[in-house]
Amino acid sequence: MKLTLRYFGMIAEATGRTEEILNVSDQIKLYDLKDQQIKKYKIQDPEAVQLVVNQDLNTSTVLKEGDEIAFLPPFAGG
Amino acid sequence: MKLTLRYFGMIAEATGRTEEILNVSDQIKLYDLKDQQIKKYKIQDPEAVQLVVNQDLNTSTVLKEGDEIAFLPPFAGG
Amino acid sequence: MDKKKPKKVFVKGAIPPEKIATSIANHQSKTNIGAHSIFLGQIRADEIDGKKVSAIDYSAYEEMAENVFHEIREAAFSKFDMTCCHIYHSLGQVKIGEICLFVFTSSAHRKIAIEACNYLVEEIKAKVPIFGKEIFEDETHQWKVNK
Amino acid sequence: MDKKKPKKVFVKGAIPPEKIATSIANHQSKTNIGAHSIFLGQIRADEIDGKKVSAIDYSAYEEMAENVFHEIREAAFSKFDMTCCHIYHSLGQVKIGEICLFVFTSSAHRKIAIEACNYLVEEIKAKVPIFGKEIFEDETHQWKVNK
Repeated sequence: MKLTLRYFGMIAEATGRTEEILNVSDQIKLYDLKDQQIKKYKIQDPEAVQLVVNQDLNTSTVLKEGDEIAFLPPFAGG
Repeated sequence: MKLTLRYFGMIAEATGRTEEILNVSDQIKLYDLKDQQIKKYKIQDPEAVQLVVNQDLNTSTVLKEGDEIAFLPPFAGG
Repeated sequence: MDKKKPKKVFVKGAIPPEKIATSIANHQSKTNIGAHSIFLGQIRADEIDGKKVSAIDYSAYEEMAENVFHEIREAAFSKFDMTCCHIYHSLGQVKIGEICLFVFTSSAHRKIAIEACNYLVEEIKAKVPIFGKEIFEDETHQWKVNK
Repeated sequence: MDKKKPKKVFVKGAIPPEKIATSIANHQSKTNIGAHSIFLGQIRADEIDGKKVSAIDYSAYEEMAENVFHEIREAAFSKFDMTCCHIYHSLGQVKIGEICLFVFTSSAHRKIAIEACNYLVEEIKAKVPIFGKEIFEDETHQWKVNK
């Protein structure tokens, strides 16, 4: 299935892009996706990276075709 | 001795003046002065009237020549 | 900072919004500030026994009030690590919808600015000899008392 | 009041003091308001390892952030008896001394306006996906993290 990945702040800096479309196995879980991308881009401090599916913080770990997964670094509003 | 009395807000409304100079006995105490003026001008709700000598809230009850005594109604700043 | 300079608090009539903008702009050169907290008192069109307030006419024991304002500011500076602190209060008539009190605190961090501002507002309400005549639309009046 | 209308929070660059004055002036017709509470975030010239911050470049997960802002406002309206509530946050570069956050609450009584404002500021800092790149005078940078 196809997923849209979005990167922000220091994560976008590490990945060198703000968005990419990935073709992945239908069985992939959210934490697998996280691990895979963290390793691929050598993202620092993975504990501080929060994944959000379709803009919903209270997200399930099961993914489906067309989902948008955002990789968010710590917030710094205000 | 001579004292300057100042009236504010609803008290000035009751006394019909904002200031007066009184000649009183040297032995007069602050609470006597209060009683006397409250009666003279029929000031309502005397419990709510606060007397301040020379702008100092932590005031003694002993008065001396030239003191300025303010009769203050409840505060309403802001 | 400007802790020691005694400042005049009272202004004649309502406090215009532009004065607030100017105060804020004046702090842009103080780059150790991270947070401002502002409190504004606005005149409410309260209805009392079927009569509507149209304005409040403020008076004060001015000399004492300026001293008390100064003491309150000093106490706030000793309690809170503020960078700046400004207070303005109206005297004379202020119409409904207009601003009669402007309290402005600044600090490196938000919690200090916010707590200092709250402290100042409560102290001002409780301790400053200011009196307010609520003027109704029919030109009768009653005296306001802080709760 | 204007509880239900979703509003755009993000503005490009710094929030000018005049915008704050205009917001205040726009509330003079709401004569049920007795108190306004305002919080402003200002960019600090922090010094980190001998290098001085000259600006913060804000970015956000915009679609999600606008939704979270909306939810925070709704929650504040259900918790506090506010008359009005406005939030503005900068995107893009904001220089030291300039304003990047403007939270504005209004109510009949001061305690409600003040508590609602504090609530909103804390919620915004904790829940809105906004990211800040601290730019140093030598054009290097580091990423800001809220405490």
